[in-house]
Amino acid sequence: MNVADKKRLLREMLFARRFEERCYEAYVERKIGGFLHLYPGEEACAHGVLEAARPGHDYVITGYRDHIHAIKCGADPKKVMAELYGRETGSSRGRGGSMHIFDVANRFMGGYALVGGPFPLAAGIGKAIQMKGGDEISICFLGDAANNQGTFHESLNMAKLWNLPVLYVCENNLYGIGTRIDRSTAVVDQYKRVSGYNIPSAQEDGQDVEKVYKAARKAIDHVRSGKGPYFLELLTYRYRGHSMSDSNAYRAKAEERMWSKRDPLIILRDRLIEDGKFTKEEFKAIDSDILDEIEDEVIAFAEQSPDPVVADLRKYVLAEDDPYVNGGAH
Amino acid sequence: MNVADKKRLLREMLFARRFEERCYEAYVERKIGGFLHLYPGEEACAHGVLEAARPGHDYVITGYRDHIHAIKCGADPKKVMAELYGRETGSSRGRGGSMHIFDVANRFMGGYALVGGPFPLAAGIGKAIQMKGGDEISICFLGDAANNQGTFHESLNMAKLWNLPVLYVCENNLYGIGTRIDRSTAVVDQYKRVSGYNIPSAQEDGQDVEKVYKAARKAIDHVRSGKGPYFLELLTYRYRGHSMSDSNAYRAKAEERMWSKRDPLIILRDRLIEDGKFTKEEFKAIDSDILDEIEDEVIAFAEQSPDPVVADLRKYVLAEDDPYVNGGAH
Amino acid sequence: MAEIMFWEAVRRAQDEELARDPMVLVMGEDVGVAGGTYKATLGLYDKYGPDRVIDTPISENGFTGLAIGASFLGARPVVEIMSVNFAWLAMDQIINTAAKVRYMSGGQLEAPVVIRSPGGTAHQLGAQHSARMEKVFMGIAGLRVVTPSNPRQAYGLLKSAIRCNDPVFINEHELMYNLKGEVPDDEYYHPLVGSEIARPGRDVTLFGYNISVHWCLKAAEILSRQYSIEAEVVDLFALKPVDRDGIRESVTRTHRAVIVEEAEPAVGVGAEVMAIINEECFFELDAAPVRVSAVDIPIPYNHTLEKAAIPEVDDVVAAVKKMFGV
Amino acid sequence: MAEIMFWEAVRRAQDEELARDPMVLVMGEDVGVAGGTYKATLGLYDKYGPDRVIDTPISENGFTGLAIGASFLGARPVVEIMSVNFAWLAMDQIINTAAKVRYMSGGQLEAPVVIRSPGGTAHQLGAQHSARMEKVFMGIAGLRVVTPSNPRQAYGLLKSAIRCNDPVFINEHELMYNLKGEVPDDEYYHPLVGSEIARPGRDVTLFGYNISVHWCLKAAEILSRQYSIEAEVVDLFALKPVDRDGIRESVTRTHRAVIVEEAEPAVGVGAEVMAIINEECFFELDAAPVRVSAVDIPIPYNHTLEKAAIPEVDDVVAAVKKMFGV
Ligand SMILES: Cc1ncc(C[n+]2csc(CCOP(=O)(O)OP(=O)(O)O)c2C)c(N)n1
Ligand SMILES: Cc1ncc(C[n+]2csc(CCOP(=O)(O)OP(=O)(O)O)c2C)c(N)n1
Ligand SMILES: [Mg+2]
Ligand SMILES: [Mg+2]
Repeated sequence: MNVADKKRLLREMLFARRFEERCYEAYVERKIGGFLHLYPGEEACAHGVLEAARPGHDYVITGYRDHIHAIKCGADPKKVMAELYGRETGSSRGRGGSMHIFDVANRFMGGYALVGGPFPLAAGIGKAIQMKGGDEISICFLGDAANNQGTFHESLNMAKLWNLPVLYVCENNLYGIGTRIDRSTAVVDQYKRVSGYNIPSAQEDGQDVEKVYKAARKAIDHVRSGKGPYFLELLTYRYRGHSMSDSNAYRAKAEERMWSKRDPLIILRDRLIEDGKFTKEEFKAIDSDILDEIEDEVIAFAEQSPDPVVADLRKYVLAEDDPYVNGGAH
Repeated sequence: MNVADKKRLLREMLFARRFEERCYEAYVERKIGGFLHLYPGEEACAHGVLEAARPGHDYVITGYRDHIHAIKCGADPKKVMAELYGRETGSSRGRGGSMHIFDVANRFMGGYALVGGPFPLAAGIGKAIQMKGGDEISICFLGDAANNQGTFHESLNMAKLWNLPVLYVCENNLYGIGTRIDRSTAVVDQYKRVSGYNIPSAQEDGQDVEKVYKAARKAIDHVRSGKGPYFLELLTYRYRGHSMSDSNAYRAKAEERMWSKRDPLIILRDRLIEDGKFTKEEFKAIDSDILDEIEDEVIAFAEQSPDPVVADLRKYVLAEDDPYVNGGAH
Repeated sequence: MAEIMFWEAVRRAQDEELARDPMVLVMGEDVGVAGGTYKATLGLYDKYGPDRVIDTPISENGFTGLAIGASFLGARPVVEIMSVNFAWLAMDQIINTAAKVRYMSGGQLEAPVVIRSPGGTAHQLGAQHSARMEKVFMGIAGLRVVTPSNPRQAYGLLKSAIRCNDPVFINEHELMYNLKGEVPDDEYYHPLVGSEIARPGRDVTLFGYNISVHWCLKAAEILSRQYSIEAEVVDLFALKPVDRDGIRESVTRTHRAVIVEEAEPAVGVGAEVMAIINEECFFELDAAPVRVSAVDIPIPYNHTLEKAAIPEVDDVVAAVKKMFGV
Repeated sequence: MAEIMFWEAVRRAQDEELARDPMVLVMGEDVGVAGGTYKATLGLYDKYGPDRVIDTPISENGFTGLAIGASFLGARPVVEIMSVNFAWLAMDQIINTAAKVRYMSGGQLEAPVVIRSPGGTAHQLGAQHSARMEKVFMGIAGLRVVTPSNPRQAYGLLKSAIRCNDPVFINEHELMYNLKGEVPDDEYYHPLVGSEIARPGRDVTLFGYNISVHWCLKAAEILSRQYSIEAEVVDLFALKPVDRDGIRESVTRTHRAVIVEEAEPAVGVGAEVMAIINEECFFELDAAPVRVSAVDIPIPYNHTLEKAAIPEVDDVVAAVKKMFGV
């Protein structure tokens, strides 16, 4: 990664941070409804992995904490925000909401709200890639607690059995809602849990985007070269509660402080500064740029977009005018 | 194991073999209906493990291939046969059939027909034992192919997390119906698949009942002493098709011949003979005894027993006269 | 008689039963340290410890099966499934094991497990968090299904469900946990069968359950005030077995029936109640019975669409007005 | 037009579609080397290879989810679930993903997956192998549900299901795979909506689907011969969406309705059809509509009990006789 790349990445991560913080505000203002799961603290995971992948070419799927993954895949932040506002211009036309961002044109195959649901879907995407014969890979992001779902076991077995091009990325933020990992999981090192599937795996610091990038490169090379699935565990931390209705009361303040010292933005920023490539002033300027962009473009777009019309309520339930519903077109 | 024990075990296994063969005939004669899964070839598994356990004290649960496990737990073979005949005197009053033998008085907690279903049930039995504070253990027998079900993963994680007294026994007969293990499972050594749960495990020859007994002793000591779950894999082979509707066409004859040379009865018999403790004549005499017993007692009982009456059709759906259904007994 | 919230009623029932019987246990995701997503287990972890108030891994089929297995030995587990949508993952154990084990063992085993879960359309939770599954459970032989409409029922039904020897599914509602209502100060076990006349009337019966009872009551008010139509509101707190007698008796009095359900109509509670009316008292009917149900679509996120997708008080009023031609 | 067996019809449809389109694939337990429990995939493994005719591990939720994921990219998987009872394990992916993904993505993604499964009460398979789940699928928005009663439908519905862009659940029946019937020699796509009048009549409509169509036809023969009652038999091969117009039109002609289902009545197909009749043409009815259904219990193993638990031709005849007071 050269300096320009690093600066770009820093800007993207800062944008992600500010985007999510703005979502928080919009939720408090009741512009956004439903469940809202934010990503601050974990930015280096999605950014490091997807920087090493080919967004728009590779397929990406994840859970409900999905805004930033979508944006890094190429989704327009305006449309993502509009989705959170429930607008017709939203990435899922206002039907999905925060947990269901989709941008299929950019091969972001969606956020899903059932924990563990994406594991087999990602394997299936891998299967279809294999059938079509392309060099795309399927990337599945999921949390640490999701690994306790039976679909994890079933999917990893099938992925290895059929050598599907799937990269599983575990964003291990140490908690599933309010339950600390060691209270739900017999083996807390997630990369060790795949030993029963003969799938190569690694654990990496999820706060250092360069390290994530390097680990992901290795993983992706493996998968793209046809060697089958790979499992990458990233150690990270979410700053906020699980969702907006969660107060984080179950976490020790000392633990939170410890992690806030390992902020992925600060780590990258300070490294650039130490290397003499960057200044705090530049950083502030970028930040203020981003804040303006979010306000003037992203939020403005969402605010000004129309709601879906009730007349369209029954749209998108079934395919429209599918000839085979009536017995084919002959 | 002393010589008397070995002779008794041999007799029990021979009884098991003849019992199952007689079921086969009864099925062909249409006395038994539904699905019928037989155990010939695998006798050393149930017998070796349960010889090391305390049947009637420890809890046992398994899948649909369950007659012999029930009998070894203490179920009356007459009642098991009557169940296969669908009689009111059957172990499940004719309601269950071959796949659902129950003998709760002997703590045989049943045969279940959903592959993978018993994994969590066995963990739950372990949980209840823990709550009650006894020294019983929970023993769950299941096949190799069952380990691909998500419940395997979920149950093993919970069993270890809460250190439940559960012994999982995998009867690895290399096939799930017509699918050979390496065609369904990325890691074929089943005892290796539990590495992701931090559960001790072992693999043993499932055709040698003495070896099974020894491996099971070690496993059971571990579990009974409060150290948590254990996973024991036994390598075995079923002689017949998966069920009566299966012709075994997918297996190589050479493979079948190879395994028939490792017959668990012959291994034990010949060892006793070699040791000068037993003769072929004695074996034949026992066999003829057993055949008579099965015909004159077991089959006769089943034949002569009455069917359930249609008036009882709605019995056993819900609890009878449960006071709390009407708001308690005060 | 104190006024308490719905969640407090659920909490109190569990607290009392945990205290009474060491074989009672509470299990589910975040029911322990966090006290439950809707506070229904608040404080119980501190009081009864991690072995009896158990935070489970995210393994719905696994921990539900574990609870069922424990119940075989006399444990009385209360399983919270955080949202009923996740129950799809546990249906195998609930239906294939809990609902069938008594029958297929010829009465030797029983599974006295309670599964409680919020199962309604809350606010903008989207398609994967808005399923209403009571209709599915209601179709399963070997299960009991109840669905409280107020704190008194929530408390009393859960108490009885814990003590009853059958598997019981309790359908709660995300939007009702903060609902206030009177609950007897003395311990109280509510029947798991029957129905309650929430408001007597003579002109038409409005059948509701859970949240739709409240819509029915409000509609009945409006109908009485504005149109002098006196609606009887029948609260079907028990869905399986459902109160055939109560349904027949009310319709025999009023000769008209409207069934109000938050769920989509297809193969739902409304259809079943309508079928029962047809079977029990068809010739008592002065008008075609009517269902007021959701639109048959996955629930959308957008607030306006969501509101349009599920029925509300006005829809109940409109259905009755149409029936009376007013 | 050749007479072939039901399983051959299913096999032929898959064979043709596998040949036509390299994105079609067939998956399930033992569908490959073994050719399928009911032979519905016999020989396809040899013809199309292990990558397209796939023996899966016993991981119902996993491989169904995998099929759905593959369908996102244009694959057209036909998933066989060996027995519908095992579908309880896969409901999460079928309902939470396949049925909802089009809606919650605002139309961006679709899941053109076919799930076929035998779902009836066969002979003495016991409680865990005798579930009839069509009523559950019929209640899910976003799915199509069809259920063939003969080889022609089995062939043509599966062909259309594979090509259709919606997820389709096909409910087959263990006891019908050896049923013979004519199937057009030319390729043929059957509509996924509508109903068929299997026998015209004027006095009463017998609604059936899948195996119960045959009971209805036999009952109609007896009724005609012995009681001069001319029953119309309507074959509801499509359960979701169900043919409201067809139901109304037939009842408007005959003024009487009996719905025959192999399943237990509670919240079933019969209830839904009855509700539709009430909604569509209540005042056309000359008699209360009737359901002929199974007894509401888990299915027993014993043959006599099993027979007593599920309806048969005589029960249909008896229901009609009672309706006519003969
Ligand atoms: C099947 C299912 N069970 C439970 C939930 C409720 N739930 C939502 S997120 C979550 C915790 C997931 O934690 P993890 O996988 O670590 O991801 P994180 O939120 O930490 O990113 C739970 C229990 C759900 N959405 N789906
Ligand atoms: C959930 C579920 N899926 C599929 C089946 C069908 N089925 C019954 S036995 C079996 C194979 C099981 O093999 P294994 O676990 O190795 O046990 P074995 O029969 O070899 O003893 C299958 C696929 C089932 N009964 N339940
Ligand atoms: Mg986490
Ligand atoms: Mg096997």
